[in-house]
Amino acid sequence: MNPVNYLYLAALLFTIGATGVLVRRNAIVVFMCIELMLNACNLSLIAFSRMHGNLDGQIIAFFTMVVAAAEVVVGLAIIVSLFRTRHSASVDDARLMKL
Amino acid sequence: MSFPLLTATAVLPALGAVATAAVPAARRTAAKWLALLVSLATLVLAVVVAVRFEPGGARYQLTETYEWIPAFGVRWELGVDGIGVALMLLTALLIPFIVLAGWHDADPLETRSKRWRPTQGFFALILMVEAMVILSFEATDVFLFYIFFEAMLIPMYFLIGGFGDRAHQGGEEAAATQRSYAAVKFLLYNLAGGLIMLAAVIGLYVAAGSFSLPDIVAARASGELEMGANTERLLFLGFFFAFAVKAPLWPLHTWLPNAMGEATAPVAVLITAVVDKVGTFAMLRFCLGLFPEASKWATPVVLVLALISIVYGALLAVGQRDIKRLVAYASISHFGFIILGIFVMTSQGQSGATLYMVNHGISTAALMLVAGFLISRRGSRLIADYGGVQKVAPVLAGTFLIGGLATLSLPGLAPFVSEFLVLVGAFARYPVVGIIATFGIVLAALYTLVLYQRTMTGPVKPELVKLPDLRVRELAVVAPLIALLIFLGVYPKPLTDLVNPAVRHTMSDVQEHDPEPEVEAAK
Amino acid sequence: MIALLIAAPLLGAAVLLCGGRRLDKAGHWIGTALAFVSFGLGAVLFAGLLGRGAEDRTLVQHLYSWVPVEGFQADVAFRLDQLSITFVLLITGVGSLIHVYSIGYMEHDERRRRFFGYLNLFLAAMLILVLADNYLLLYLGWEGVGLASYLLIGFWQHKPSAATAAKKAFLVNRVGDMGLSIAVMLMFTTFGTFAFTPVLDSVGAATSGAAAPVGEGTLTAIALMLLLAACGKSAQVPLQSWLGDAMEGPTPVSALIHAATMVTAGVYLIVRSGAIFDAAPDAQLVVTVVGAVTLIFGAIVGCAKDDIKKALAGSTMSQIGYMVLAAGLGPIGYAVAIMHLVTHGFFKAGLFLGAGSVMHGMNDEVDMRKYGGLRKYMPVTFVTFGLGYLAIIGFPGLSGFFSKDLIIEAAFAKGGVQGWILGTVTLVGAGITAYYMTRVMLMTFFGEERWRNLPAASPDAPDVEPAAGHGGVPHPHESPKVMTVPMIVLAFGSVFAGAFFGIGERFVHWLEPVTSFEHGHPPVSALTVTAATVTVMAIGVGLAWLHYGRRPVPVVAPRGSLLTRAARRDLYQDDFNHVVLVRGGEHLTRSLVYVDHTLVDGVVNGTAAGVGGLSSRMRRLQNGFARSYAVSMFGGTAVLVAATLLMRAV
Amino acid sequence: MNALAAYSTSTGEAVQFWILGTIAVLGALGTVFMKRAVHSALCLAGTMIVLAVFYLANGAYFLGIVQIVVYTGAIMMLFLFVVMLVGVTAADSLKETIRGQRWLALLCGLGFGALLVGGIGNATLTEFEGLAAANSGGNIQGLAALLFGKYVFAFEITGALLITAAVGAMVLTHRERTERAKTQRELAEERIRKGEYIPPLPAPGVYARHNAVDIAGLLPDGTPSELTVSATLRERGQIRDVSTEAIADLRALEQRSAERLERKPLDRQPRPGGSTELTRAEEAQQ
Repeated sequence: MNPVNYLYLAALLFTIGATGVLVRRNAIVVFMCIELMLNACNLSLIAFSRMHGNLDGQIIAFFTMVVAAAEVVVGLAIIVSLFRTRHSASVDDARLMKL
Repeated sequence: MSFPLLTATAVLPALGAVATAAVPAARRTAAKWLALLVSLATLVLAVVVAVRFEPGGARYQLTETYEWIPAFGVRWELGVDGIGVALMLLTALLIPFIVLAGWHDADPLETRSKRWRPTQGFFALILMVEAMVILSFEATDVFLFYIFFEAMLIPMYFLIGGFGDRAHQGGEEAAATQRSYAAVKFLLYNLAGGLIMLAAVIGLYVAAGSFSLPDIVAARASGELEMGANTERLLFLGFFFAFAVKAPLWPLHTWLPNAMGEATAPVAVLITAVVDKVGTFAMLRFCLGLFPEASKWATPVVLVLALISIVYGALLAVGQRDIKRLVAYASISHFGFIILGIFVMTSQGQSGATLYMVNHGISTAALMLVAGFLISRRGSRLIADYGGVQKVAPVLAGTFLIGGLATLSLPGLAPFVSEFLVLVGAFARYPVVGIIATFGIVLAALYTLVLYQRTMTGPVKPELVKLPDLRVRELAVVAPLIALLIFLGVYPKPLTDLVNPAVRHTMSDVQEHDPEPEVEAAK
Repeated sequence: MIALLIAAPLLGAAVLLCGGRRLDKAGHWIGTALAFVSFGLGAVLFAGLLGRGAEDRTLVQHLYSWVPVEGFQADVAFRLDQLSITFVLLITGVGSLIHVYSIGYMEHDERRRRFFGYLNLFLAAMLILVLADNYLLLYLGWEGVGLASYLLIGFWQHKPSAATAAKKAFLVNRVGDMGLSIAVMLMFTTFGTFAFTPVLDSVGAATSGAAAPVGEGTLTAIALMLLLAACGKSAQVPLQSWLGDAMEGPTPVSALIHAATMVTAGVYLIVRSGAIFDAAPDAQLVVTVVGAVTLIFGAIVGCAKDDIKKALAGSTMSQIGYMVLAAGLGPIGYAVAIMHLVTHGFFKAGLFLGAGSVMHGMNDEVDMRKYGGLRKYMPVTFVTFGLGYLAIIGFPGLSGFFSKDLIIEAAFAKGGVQGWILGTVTLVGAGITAYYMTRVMLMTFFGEERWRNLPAASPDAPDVEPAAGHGGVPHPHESPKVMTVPMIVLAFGSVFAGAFFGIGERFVHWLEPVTSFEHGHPPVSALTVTAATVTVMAIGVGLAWLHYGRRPVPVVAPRGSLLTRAARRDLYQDDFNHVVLVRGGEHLTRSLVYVDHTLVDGVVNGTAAGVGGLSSRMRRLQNGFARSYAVSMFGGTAVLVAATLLMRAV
Repeated sequence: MNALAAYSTSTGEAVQFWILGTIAVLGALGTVFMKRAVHSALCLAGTMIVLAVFYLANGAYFLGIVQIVVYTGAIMMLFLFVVMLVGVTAADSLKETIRGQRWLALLCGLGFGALLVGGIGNATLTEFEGLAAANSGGNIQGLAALLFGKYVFAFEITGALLITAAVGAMVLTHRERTERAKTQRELAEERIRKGEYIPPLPAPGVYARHNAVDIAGLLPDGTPSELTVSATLRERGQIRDVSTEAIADLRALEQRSAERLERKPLDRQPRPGGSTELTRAEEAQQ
């Protein structure tokens, strides 16, 4: 098997995640889909790391994880406070961008 | 390094603007006095500049150069030639009158209003405009000029949109709507022009590698800098469009009647007598200086547009029902003359155009400010609401008449000299153009006299019986302007001495010579 | 010295107009005094000129450089020579007399101070006009008198008719001014200057072949443009329409400006520019034609008007027609034209002052049909007016006889068919002059006293001056001394000036160095011409006597013949102007306003609306759903990736 | 041979890839399409564990473990907490409300995926170096060397980011009291003043079987009273209505007792004295 398949898998997962972001309304699920995309990226990074024979890709993946963690923390906090004020976790309900 | 006189002349009103804006809300009157003092001090500085300027000396004098954005070669580069000095003087001269004329224009409706700040804002904005305009007359760096050319739109926008006539036939609401319409129109027109100019400014930098006007002109003259004909024409069009909007030239004029109609009279004067002059000034300095060949290439079209402006503006002025709009259209006609004078490429035409800028500023200021006093008394801008004013307010009517006569270029008043020079200059090169333009003087008489007849003569309208005559403050505004009109009408030599050398330089920029007379007259 | 001449009335105008109410009491005295000062200075200068040799009588005073621009030098310089001093004396002399007269005439007007201010302004401007040493300065005076005329015609501004008349006068004059400015421009492009001496000299040099020739076309153009200017100022056809309306002004104004001085400025201009006209025979022909047409036109109009001032205005037009015609004849006519101008200044001013005096005594009634038999009540007025009348119809021995006779002779002397035609026209004109002037005389001073049994009021009288409407039957009375004395002085002038000037061709020789003079050779002898003139005059008087002396004059004007009706309406010229120019102009401006609003502005507003419409469409895309935006971002990313890949692939 | 080895992996890894890859894709699809957030979270957790295995397989030992511990362990649990907070049973409607959104999303997704796949396919990925050399000193040591050497600034900044995120989360979720908390006395007084509901709120669950908080107590006529359930659950709509169940049970009980007591089956004739509590409850149900 060619290890490039990992990249195909990563692309697939990424696309699925992106589509999920677009079609789901529940903010939590949207968030999970974003995590899925990040993970897909990580997978490709790690595959790259293996291809190039150095650890930089892994380092980047590591940073991605950290950033994702931070993002999740803040994002979920936002969701919670949104839910508190609006009693809904639907992204469509937050429509202040349209006047 | 000597004292940076030019910078100081511009920075003073700018600082004054900040200081005026910072005056506490309750001390309105102090703010007004401060603004007046600052404008007078600026006038003193401008006079010093004029005195220090030697008409026979170098082309640009009192120059200052500081590095500003070295990465793009943008420099704080100031310098004045005779034309710049003349227009700077005009600006510095008019602002005190504008301030004085607008003394009560931004007062709160309830006099006891403690937290009313727009008064300060009004005067601060006027001073800000003054600073910008003076800088645009001084800047010899194209980029620097562009910045002030555009930046003056911001205070002007607020002056037009924020302070209109108290009196409006459609009520306060309609006044506000039309005012904001006028302000937005003003802004959009000028921004559009400015953006195109920005593109041309960048293009110029690409083509010439410098923003410095004297450098580029010198390089072009010595042949070091070759510009393709097409490049030059495109750049010229970019610059010219912006200036034509500002000037304004037909068919880009429609913002002016709106803006002048809706703004208060002093602001209207600021627009037409001061700010618009930057447009015509820049045509003379930048269009002709930077792109002589393209200017000559465009001359036929520009002349036709100028002629249309002259006749069209005058005809429309005849058809107006609103005093201020009438003056606005008259100004369009006059700007046609100025542009005509610039582009006929004769010394007489260009000297005339420069004098015209100054004289038109003074005469329109006189006419418009008196009209403003009249309007503020009656609370209407419609000509039909007036009649017989001279019976009840003879001084007001008299000054209005003199302003009107100046507008129609009566010999003996300043605008005549300039208008005649423009006509002669035009006639010398293009007789037909000169003759058509001459029709403008008949039409000017028509709209002025019709206006005077309808408002000032005839039986007194019952609403006007108690109309007060000019007050001391108002007389203090008008009388010096009229005195100046008469003085410059009979003795324009100081001004022509200032302007002539600059015109000679411009003529050599475009490499044109005056047409020789057919016969050398017996001397 | 010359400058002082002008400065005196200018000072008066400035003081009186800026002085405010404090000067109301003394204003008229200041104005009059300064007019006399000016006259005195003029007399002194005249004496000085007399003391010099005939060829040495041109003084130029260069004050300062007015408009110095590259290649264009206009100076404030005055030129005193025989021609201008003649005018100076006429202007200041008649002007001073009329100042005196006005003291009485305007006594009850609360704005008398301003009236005198305007009069002084007029004097100053007129003096600048005649003393200027170049065409541009002349233009300054030219427009200055126009302004003064505007102010004075519209002096009773509260009357809409006066305001309209003033505006009309100014506008029609502006059309003429256009001609003057074009002429100046043409001179500038042709000669590089527009000072009198170089221009006229080089024209002379060019025509005599001493210098490079100037195209005759150019000279003709210059001459025609000057003629246009002259037409405007001197109320010649086709720009004559303003003069009749100008009678809305106070009568002294009509006398000074619209009879004696300003309207003759056109003649001055033509005579002054004689060299140019001499070099352009075509233009000269046009000048004579204009003069001849106006001569007849004015005379016909004068015959039909019932308003005494308008009848006199018609007469003025006609008389100036004579002068223009003479001026068009070239060197044989210039001096004669000026001579008629001066004598006309005396008698026409006298006539107007007389008319003013009549109006003064008749509650400012101007309709001659409501006069009649006034000689008993106003003897002084009657006598002075009568002398003026005799002068104007050319009664032998009086001044009009000399000057008019010379013009008729000169017209015949033009030679050829032209000469015969012009001569006949002038002769016929003399007859008509006699007719309408006799008519005026008879209707005013003779016949029954029609004013006694007038209907109580005449509310439909269109031209009632403001003091009118005291009601009741007027009580004709003689005017005060301050008014009659100037009339008497002018009557003296009307009687003796002609003889003084004419006998021995004194006047002609005085002017000769400036205008040049040559004797014409009329195809018939001078005596024949004189005889014919007198005959024609007698016929005119007789006809008028038949029409107005023998039978009573109806108070209400009869319908009259077609010609009478046309003449009452100024031969429909005003109607033509109204329909073609005013209406047409109104439509033009209105449609242009519409065009500006809908088309020019519409394009801009349309663009704005288009952008607005587009953006409101686009706004639907901005539905506020973050997911929707995310889709577009995602799509954008996809496009970017595709672009990158394609770039790679290429 | 050597070159070929670089192109391919061991068969074991291939098998593992195909099996686990399928699971990962299924998990991802589940994440997107599951109606309930809990299920989505679980699917995602599955995918992440699979990915962890892949990391390990690719020689990223440290990250594999971290993936399991941090991601699947901590982050996903955080998700679950929030899901619980928001309402675990709430099922989302998958009906699309924005016109065209789903199709556009699908189109973009497919297009993008195709582009990615195409891009990867196009890329000249000739060689796999393998991590043998890089990992020779131990994977963790290698990472550490990089992390504290080359990437030390990024690492520090990441630390700052984490701190910021923690503070941010606290700030976001913390509710500032804008006024003093009311004392019990004030609350009581307020309630009396309003006069809306003066007695204490009823306790939930009137039946012993159902003393869970989400079951509304029944009023005497058998209708459930929402007042008995806590406000949070009410807002989430998570009240379990057991009245039907209870009535059915009651009826069954009555039936059974009637059979045992050999009573006649209940006649449905309304008695003149009025209906029983039960029948009224039934009517209310209908």
